[in-house]
Amino acid sequence: DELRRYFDAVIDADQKIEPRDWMPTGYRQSLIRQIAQHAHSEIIGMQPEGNWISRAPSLQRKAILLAKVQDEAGHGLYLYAAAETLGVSRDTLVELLLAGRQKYSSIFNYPTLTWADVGAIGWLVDGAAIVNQVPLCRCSYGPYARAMIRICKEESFHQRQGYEILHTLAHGTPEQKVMAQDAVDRWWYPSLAMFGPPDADSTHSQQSMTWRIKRFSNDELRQRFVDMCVQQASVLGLDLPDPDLRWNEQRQAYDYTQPDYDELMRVIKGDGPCNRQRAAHRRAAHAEGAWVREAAQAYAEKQAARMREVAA
Amino acid sequence: DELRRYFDAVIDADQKIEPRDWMPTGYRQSLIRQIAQHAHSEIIGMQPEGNWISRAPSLQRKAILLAKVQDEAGHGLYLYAAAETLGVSRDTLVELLLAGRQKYSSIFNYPTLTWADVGAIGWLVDGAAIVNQVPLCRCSYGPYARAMIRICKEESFHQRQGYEILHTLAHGTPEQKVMAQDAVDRWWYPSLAMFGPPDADSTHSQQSMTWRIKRFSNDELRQRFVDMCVQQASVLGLDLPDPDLRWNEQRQAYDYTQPDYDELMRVIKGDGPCNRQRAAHRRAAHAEGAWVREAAQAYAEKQAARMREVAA
Amino acid sequence: MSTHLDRLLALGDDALVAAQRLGQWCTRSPEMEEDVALANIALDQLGAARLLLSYAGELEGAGRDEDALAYLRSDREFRNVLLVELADRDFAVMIAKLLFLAAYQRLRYQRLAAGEDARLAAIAAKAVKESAYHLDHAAMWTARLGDGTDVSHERMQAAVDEVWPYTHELFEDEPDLRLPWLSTVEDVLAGATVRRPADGWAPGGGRDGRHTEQLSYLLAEMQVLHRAHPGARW
Amino acid sequence: MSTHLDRLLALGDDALVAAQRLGQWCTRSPEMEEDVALANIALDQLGAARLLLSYAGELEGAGRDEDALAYLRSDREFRNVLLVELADRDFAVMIAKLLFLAAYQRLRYQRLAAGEDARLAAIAAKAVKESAYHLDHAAMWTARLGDGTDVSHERMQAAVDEVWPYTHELFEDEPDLRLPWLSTVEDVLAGATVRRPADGWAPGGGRDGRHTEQLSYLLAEMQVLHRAHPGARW
Repeated sequence: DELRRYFDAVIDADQKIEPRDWMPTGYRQSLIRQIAQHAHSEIIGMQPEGNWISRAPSLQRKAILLAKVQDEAGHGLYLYAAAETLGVSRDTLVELLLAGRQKYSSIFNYPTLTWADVGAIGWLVDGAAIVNQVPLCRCSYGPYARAMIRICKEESFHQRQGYEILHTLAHGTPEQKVMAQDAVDRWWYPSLAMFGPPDADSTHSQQSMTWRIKRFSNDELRQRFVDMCVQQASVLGLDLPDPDLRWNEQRQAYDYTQPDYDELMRVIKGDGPCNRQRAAHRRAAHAEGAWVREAAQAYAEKQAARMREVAA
Repeated sequence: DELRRYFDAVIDADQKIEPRDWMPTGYRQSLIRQIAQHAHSEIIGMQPEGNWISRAPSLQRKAILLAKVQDEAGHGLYLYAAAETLGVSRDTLVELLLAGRQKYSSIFNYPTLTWADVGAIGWLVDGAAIVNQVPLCRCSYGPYARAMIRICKEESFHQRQGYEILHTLAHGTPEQKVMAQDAVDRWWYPSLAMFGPPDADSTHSQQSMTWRIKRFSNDELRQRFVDMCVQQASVLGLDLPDPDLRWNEQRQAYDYTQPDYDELMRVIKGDGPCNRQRAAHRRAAHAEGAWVREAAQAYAEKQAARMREVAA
Repeated sequence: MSTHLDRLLALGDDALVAAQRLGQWCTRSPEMEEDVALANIALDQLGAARLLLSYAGELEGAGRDEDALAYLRSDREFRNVLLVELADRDFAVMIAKLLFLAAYQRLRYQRLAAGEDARLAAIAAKAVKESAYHLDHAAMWTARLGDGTDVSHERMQAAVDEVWPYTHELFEDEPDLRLPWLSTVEDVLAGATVRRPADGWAPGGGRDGRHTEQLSYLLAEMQVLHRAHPGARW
Repeated sequence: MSTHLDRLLALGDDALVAAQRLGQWCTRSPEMEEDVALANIALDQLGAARLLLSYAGELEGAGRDEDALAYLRSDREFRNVLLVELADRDFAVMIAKLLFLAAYQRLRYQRLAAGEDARLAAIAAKAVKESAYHLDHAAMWTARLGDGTDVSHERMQAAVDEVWPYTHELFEDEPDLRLPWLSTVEDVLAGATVRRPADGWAPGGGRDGRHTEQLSYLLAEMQVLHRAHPGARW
């Protein structure tokens, strides 16, 4: 009918769908799922880096890291707000996260073992996020696209900070260089896995492409990321832990070893090193804060009642 | 009457009163108060040193310190057992401690700020305790006297360990020497105050002397402690923080500056640096352990019931 | 009498230790907005600490920069008041500490912003605005908790009772600030239906490096990485 | 394949980290007798750690003694299993960890006591007796908690469920020990009316220095003083 024709026309014209516009149920559900997962990833993603705030090795790095983790909380808030425009409340989404019924990016189920991991997360994980997210700035759903523009700007700032951390370490003492290389060794394949399963196995991709939520396939984005990293790694003076990484003249791209997708599946299913820890941390913070949220609610109600009394 | 005559005769003959013997109510109450306070001091006294178990600077020192704190728990247990022979249960005494209705030695209301404090506690605090306690080995109440013999033996071992810590620090790096001197500066006067108020102000002393619970006055014991420490300090190469400390040829003893008894009274009344902390720690451990003690109790009852069933 | 250098270190250490405690709430606070707000306050404190410690290091003239002062002193050399180092047992304790600290810092920075030392005055002029925001934030939560549910009221009261004794030390150097401080704080507490505790026990010693047993643990964690790599750049 | 040196470090680090966690119960346990008992077990673990690390240092031949190995390695260099570094969230978790560790150590030390390396055999011969006592103690508490009150049963079950996945790593090197270990542990759990969890998730990495995020905090505290005074004697 007409609503659907309008929707299709907007998508075809590469224009934006806005909250009040009609949209197919599948489109709405797909977006909710994706935006919620993205929001959850920002919130859970605060933990691995938050782990180093108290121990950051200089006051400047401490300030930068604290600001970064704060930005992630902010990104979470934008994204929940974007999801709310689709008619689902933030509380509902948070409950789904706490109940383990919605996912977040599996990369955050790996531990941050050293300070260099903060650098590696910035460089590789934020780097991969940006490659994933830049196309989302042109996503067909307006509120999501606009949130992504703001987020991508901050993410690229974060990525540069991570790169700088690694650069300083890689050009520092021998122990610092070892620390940096060790972090890259541990984060490289999980970062490649951030782009999801190979295109052949990707379930949601085709429909998302049609709807212009997604614009490139998992493998296209992964290749783009690899090509970007190879060059940067050589400036850093660090090795990417892939002996088969080499320039392919024909493809005009780097050949590389695929990440272990079986491991990715295990981690997604809950058996990564930190899945239980991340969920327990989030649940504990939520549970321990319950009395505070209840107090704020009770206070707001009392205040409203007082206002009404004054007005009456 | 006859019982009292027998009691007086035993005291006069410097023999031991045993649990089944008749004793005046005042004697019993006085002993319960003193033994309980002593037991509480062992238990609370575990905290300031326990504060350094996790951070002891060598594995050997860690083992020695852990064993020492463990000994203190053991001393607490003997002493509660000695008090129980007077007809008061350990649970009752522990409740009185937790409720703040019985005291423990005020020395434990000072914080252990550095590793050297562990040495200073061993040397000065255990040293003062020994001077106080050696005469108690001849106390008129048998179970207390026997507990003290065992305790004094271990205490003198602890004192030597503390002395060794300070000796090592005082002959170590300049920072270590500063740390040792700083600890002695902070613990000297509180240690002097451990002997209680000056004889003129001491409330319980005279009766305790008559009953041969106590054998020397506060000031006599304090003097003995000062004389002992002056010599040891010089071997350590550390200064006692008293500019007026000097040999008095006439008294054949050292003149010294009295501790600040007003401060002592404030600390006894509850306003020392750590009174609230020590009590809160003890109460928290007790409260957090409640479910465990209840489980042990329930299990014991089930086991007993099973035994009866088998027997029936 | 404390010297100008002592005063800078005292202010800087207050801010640094407060930042360290506040930073630990990030990912742990009761709602996401509060994660953001507390991180903001922590960043303000950290920013002030850096300016103050850098200045202190220059005044001292022994070549110590902000990091040398933050990472290479022991607790016996830290000059912060005990208030800021107390463990944040719960959200109410953290809010009580922030309320008392911010009300004090606002007055203190106000005075310094009008003082003779131009560099310090500039630092203080920035910090006084931040303190006003911190105070607002703490006052808002004091009201919400104090005048919220029965549970939150009890916890807020317990927190204020617990922290109150440590506020006396704030005024060791400038006792005349206590009156205006009391006026602010008593208003907030009254509005929050929280009883203002009686004065009594007044622990101190922080300005002379005699701290609670908690500070050395806080510093052990804060300094561990920096100290493990002597002389490294980060 | 792990070398003899790796094995000594692994055993020594297991014992050292276990001792560090156990030592933290001193003054905090549910009853005074337990303060004494846990300190005893901590002392046994610490004693074994010292012998094993001293031997490891000599074998390595790089001049590192027990303290150099304990205090000057980072968490990436520690070789303990993850089980021992897990935080003791409550008394039941501590007991579950001790039960699983002691049952393993007893078997491991039994085998080593009959092994070819005479020095290690002597260390193991002493340790095997201690492990038997630790196992008894843990088994006794598992029964008391598991078959005590409803609350304690729930907590003991939750603890066993939480810790169980980490037991797989104990048998990485000598998988044939798992069968006798299971036999011991299953008996204790059954006697305590505690359900034996299903096998599944099997986290590892400790023997290669890939630990949980908790170990570096534990080491920061343990090493802080030693590291602050390089080269000092204590």
